[in-house]
Amino acid sequence: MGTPKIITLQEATSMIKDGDCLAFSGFTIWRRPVAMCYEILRQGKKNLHLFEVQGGFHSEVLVGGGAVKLWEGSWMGQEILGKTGVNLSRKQANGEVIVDDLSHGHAVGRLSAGAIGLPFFPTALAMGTDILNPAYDGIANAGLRDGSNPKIPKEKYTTVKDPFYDMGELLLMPAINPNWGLVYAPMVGTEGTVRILAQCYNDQDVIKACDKVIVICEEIVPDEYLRREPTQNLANGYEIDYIVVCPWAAHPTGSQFYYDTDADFLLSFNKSTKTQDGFDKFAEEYIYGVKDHDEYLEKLGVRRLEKLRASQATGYSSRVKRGTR
Amino acid sequence: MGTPKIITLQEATSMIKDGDCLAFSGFTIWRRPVAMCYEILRQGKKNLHLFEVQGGFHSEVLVGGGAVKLWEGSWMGQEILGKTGVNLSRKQANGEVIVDDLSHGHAVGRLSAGAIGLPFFPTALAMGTDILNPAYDGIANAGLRDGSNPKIPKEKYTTVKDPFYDMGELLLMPAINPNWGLVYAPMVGTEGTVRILAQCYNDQDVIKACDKVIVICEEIVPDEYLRREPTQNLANGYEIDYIVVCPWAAHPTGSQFYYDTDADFLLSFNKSTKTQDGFDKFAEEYIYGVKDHDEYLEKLGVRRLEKLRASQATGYSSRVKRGTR
Amino acid sequence: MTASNEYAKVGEFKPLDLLAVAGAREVNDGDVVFAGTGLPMLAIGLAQNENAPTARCVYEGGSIDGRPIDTPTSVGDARCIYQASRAGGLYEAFYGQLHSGYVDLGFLGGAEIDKYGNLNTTYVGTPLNPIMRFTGSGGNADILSFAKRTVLIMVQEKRRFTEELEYVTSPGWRVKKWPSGKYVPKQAVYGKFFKGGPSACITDMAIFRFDENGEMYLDTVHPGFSVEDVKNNVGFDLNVTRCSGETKPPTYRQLEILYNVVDPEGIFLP
Amino acid sequence: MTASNEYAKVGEFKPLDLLAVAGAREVNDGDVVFAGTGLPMLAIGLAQNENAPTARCVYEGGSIDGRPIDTPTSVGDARCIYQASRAGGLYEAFYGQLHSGYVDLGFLGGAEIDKYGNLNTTYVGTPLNPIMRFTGSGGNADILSFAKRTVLIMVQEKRRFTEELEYVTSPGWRVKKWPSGKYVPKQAVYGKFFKGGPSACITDMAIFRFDENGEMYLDTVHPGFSVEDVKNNVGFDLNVTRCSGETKPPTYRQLEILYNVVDPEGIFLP
Repeated sequence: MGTPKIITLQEATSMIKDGDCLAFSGFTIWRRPVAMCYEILRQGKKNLHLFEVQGGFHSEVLVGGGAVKLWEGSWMGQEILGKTGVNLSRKQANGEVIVDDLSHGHAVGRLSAGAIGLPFFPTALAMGTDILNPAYDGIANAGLRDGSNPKIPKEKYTTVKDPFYDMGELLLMPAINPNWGLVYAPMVGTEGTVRILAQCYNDQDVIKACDKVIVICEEIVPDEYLRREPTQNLANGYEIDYIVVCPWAAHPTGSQFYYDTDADFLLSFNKSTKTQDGFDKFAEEYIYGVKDHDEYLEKLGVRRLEKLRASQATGYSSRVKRGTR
Repeated sequence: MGTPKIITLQEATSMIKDGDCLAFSGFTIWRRPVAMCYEILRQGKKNLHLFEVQGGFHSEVLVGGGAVKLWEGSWMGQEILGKTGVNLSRKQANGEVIVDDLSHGHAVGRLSAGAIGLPFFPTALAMGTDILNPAYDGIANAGLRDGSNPKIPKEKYTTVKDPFYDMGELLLMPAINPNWGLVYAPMVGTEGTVRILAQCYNDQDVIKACDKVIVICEEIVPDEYLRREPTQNLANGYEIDYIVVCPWAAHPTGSQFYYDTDADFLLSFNKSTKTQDGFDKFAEEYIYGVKDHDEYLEKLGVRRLEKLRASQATGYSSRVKRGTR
Repeated sequence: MTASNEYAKVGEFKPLDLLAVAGAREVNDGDVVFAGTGLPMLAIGLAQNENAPTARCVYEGGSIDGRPIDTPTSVGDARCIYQASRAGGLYEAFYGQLHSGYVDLGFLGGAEIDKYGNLNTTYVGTPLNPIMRFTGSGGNADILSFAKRTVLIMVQEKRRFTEELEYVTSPGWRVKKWPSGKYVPKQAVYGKFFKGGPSACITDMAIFRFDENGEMYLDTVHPGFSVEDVKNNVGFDLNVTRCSGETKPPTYRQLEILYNVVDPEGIFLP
Repeated sequence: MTASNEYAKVGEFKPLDLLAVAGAREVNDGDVVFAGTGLPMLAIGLAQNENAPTARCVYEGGSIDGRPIDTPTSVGDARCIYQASRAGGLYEAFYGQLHSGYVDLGFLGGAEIDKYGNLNTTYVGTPLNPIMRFTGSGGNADILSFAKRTVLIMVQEKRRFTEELEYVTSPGWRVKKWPSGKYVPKQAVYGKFFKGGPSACITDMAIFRFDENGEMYLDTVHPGFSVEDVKNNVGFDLNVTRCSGETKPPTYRQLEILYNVVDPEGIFLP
C-alpha cells in the first residue's frame, strides 16, 4: 500500500474503462464528484455500471449523456429540487438502461459488506416487497447473472433462517466491490488523509469497497493539521489511490463549509432534461461546450459562485434565497 | 424511548440480577467501569455471565471475587502490567468458571451484530483453529446451549458457503445482546449525549447491543457543548438508560484526558492475586474494607491521584515514571 | 407565543397546514422519529415545539436529533447537523438506529397505496413495462418495514388509493411472501423481526387508520369534506363504519409555530 | 543521527536489541502493519525511523498511523492517537482494516509454535483439562489468519517449538478443518479469503522461515549460537539445510534509534 498520487482530472478520468462499475461519494445533492462525471462524458465513456445507494445530479448527467448501461440503486432524484430522476426514468422506459431496484438498507448493507471484505450482508429490512420479486430482477432478466462479470453476483439475494435464536428468515444481500470509487471530499492531507466536514453518508464504505479510489478535493492541506483530530477523519492515505485538486468540483451539488447546493441550477436541469433533446442542449452548454472545469466555472461566473459560498460559521450559505418568503 | 435517569452507584448496581449477562466499555486497562464492578462484589451478585471482547482489571476483580459463572471472550490480562489474567486462569483450572474462547474478530462481530439487531455476523477471521473445535465448546460442554437462556445461542457458530461470488466457506457467529451494558465514559451531557475523548474501542456497540445501559461518568456537562461537534459523540441520550456520576470511577484503569492507568496498582494486583488468598486480601483492603467509592479514593490519597491526572494537552499523565530510565 | 389554543376556522388555514398539524399529532413525546424531507419535517418541527418536546429526529443522511436554525431542504443538508447529538452516515441511520430497533415512528409519502398500507414509490407500470419511474424506494421500504409505527402522507385521489398495487415498494400490514408472491400478514414474513406497521394515513381529505386485520378504515374527515367525498376518492371498498367525526383544525398557536418557527422562509409552506 | 551503519559487536547489544532489529528488517516501506504491544512496537518504531519511513501502524484499540511522542504501553493507550490519521475502534481495526484486506504485515508472539507456524497463546493443557490459562487469542488468531505476511516472535525453548500443539489459537500454514479437525493447507480452509500466512519466526537464537509446503526451516543463526544450539532447542525435526549463515547484528545507528528515539524511557528495553 502506498501514498496516493496527485493527477489531473483528465488523467484520472482516462483510467476509467468502458463497462467499469462505479460508485460515488455523497448523498442526493451533496458532495458529488460532478466535475469528473462531466469529464467522463467529454471522454465518451460507455456502458458504465453504476452502483448507487442513491443517485443524484451527477448520475442523472451520466445517464442522460448515454454513458450508463446498468444502474443499481435505491433512489434517483434531487430532493425537493426535482422529485424524480427524469433522465433515468426516460432511459429505463426506453429500454436504454437496465435498472435493478434496491432499498436504501439493502444498498447500504451491500456496500458495507464490500467495505469489510465479506461476500454478503444479512438484513431483515424491506422484506415482503417487489424489490425482492424474482420476476423483477432486472439484472437477471438481462442475462447478466451468469458469473462472467465479477462485479455482478450470481443471485440478487438469498434467504437464510437464523440458526441461533429462532428469529426467523432474513436476507443475505451480496457485497459489491465496484472498480472505481469517485469520491468528492473537501480536504485531503499531504499524506492522503481525507476529511469531510459533516455527515459521512456512505463515503467511508465507498472508499473501502472500491478496487481503486480517486478523491477529488477543493484543496490539499497539511496532514499534520488533519491529524490533530484523528476522530474527525474519514480515511487514511493508503486507502486512496489518486488525488485530483479541483475547486468547486461538486457544483451544483453542495459541499458543507465550502458551498451550498445550487438550487436554481438543479431545478432548471430537472425541468429542461425531461426530454433527450433537452438534455442534449444542457450538455452542449455546460459539458461539451466548455473545454474544462475552469471554463465551466467562468461560465457560471463569480456572482453565482459567491452567492453559494458557505458561511464558515454554519457551513452553508446565508446569501441564497430558498423559500417564498 | 426517553431521557436517561440519574441514579447512584448503589442504585444502579442493585438493578443487576444474579445470572445476568454483562458487557463493558473500554479496552484492557482503559475506560473500565471499575467502581461499579467493586460495588457488584459489595452487593454480593452471583452467577454473572460476562461477554467480553477482552477482559481486564474490572473483570479479573469480578472473577476473583466469585461473582462470575460464565466468561465468554477472547483475551484476559492487563497488557504489559500482567500478561495473563491470573484470576480467570485459576478459576478456570479449578472448574469454578465456565470459559468459552473466541478471537477478537469473533467477539467484535458478535457484538456488532447485536448492536444492529441481526442474529449473526459473517466472518472469515480465525478459521482453522481450536477456537472453533466443537469438542472445546465450553458452553455446550456445560449443557447451556439448550435454548433455555435467551442470552446463549443454540450453536457456537455455523458455516455457510458464499452463494454470490464463490469465495468459499465462512463463519456465521451468533449475535450477543447482554442484559446490561456497564459503560464508563468521561462526559455525559444533560440530555444524555455521550462523549469519549479517544479511540472508541467497542463502546458504541456495547451501548447498542445491551438491553439496558448504565453510563458511569466523571461529570455531566451541558448537552449544548457536546452538540457543537456532533461527529465527536459516541451515543444519543435515548440509547442509554441510567447515568451515574462518579469521578475516578475507572481507576486503576485509565481515562484519556482525565487520568492515566495506575501501573503500580495493576502490577501489584496481578502479582498478589495469583492465589485466592491473595485476591481475598486485596478485596478486603480495597473493596469490602471501604464503605463506598469516596472512601476508596481517600484510601488512594491525593498524592497518588494527582500523579495520575492527565495533561490537558496530551490526554495522559506526564508525572508517572513508566520505564527503567 | 401569543396565539391561542383555539381552533382556526375553515378558510383561515390551507390544506398543507392541516396535513402538518395532523402529522404532528401522531408524534408522542419521546418518540424517535425517522423522517424524510418536506411535510414530515414540518410535522415533527411542530410537534417538537408543542406536544412532543423530547421527540428526536433521525435523518437518512446520518444526523441524529439535530436542531437546525434554518430549515433543511434535504435530509443530507448541511443544516441538519446543527446542534445534533450525532452525525454519522447511512449505516448508522439504517442499521445502528432502524434495524437496531430504536425507531418509534416513521413518516413517509408514496405515489400509491393499497388498503393494507403497502406503498408504491417506484413505478407507473412495472419493471417489466415501465411507463414512468418515480424516485424508487430510498429509505421508504426500510422505514415502513422496521419502524414501530409509521404515518403515511398521501394525496387523496381514486387512482392513488388502489385495490392492488402494480408494484409494492414498501411493506404494509399484508406483504408478499417470496418466491410465490402470495400476500400474507406482515408477521408471517418478519417473524421475530416484526416491530409494527403503518398506524395512520393522512391525506388532504381525511385521516385513515388500520384495524386488527391491517385493513384501512376512515377515522376522521377534514373540515369541508364529507364521508362520501372520501369514498369517491378511494379506489377500493373503504370501511367508514368507524368514522369518529371531523378532523380537528389547526389551532392559531400551531399555525403561528408553523409559519414563524418551523418554516419562516416559506420553503415548504407557501 | 551521529551513529554509523557499522555492525555492533557481540557484547555491545542485548538479545532484545537483536530481536527488535530483526523484526524491523521484516518491514517493507509502505507496509500497513497490525501490531501488538511490546517488541512489535519497537520493531516498527525502528523501521519507521530507518528502512520503512512510510510503514503505517494499525493498533487493535482503533488508532491508525499514530505518531506517539511517548511510547505507548498498550495498544489502547491514550498515547497511540497522537497525530494518528484516524482513531476508531475495534470494528474498524478488525473489519475495516484487517478483514478488508489492507494489512500487509502482522507482528505476533505466542507461548508455543509448531513447524507450520500455528500458535498457542491460550492454554497449558486444553479447555477440557486446563492447567493454566494465558491471555487467549485477542487479535492473535485474526491477524495470523488475514495479514498477508506475519512475523512471529518467540522465545527459543524446546518445549515451545513443539511437534503438535495441544491447542491451536492461531492458524499457520496447515490448519484444522472442522468438524474433523484434520490438518489441511491453509488455502483449503480459507478459499478466496486466503491472503498469506506466517513469513518469519524470530527468536532470541535464530530466524526461521517457511518453505513451499509451509514448513519451518532455519534461515540464520544469531551471533554467539550454532546450528546445533538451535536444533537442540526445537522440539521437532528442523530443516537446517537452507541455513544462510549468521543473523546480521544491529548497527550502531539502529541501537541509537532504539534507545534514544523509540524507547527513551526504557519501557521495553531495560
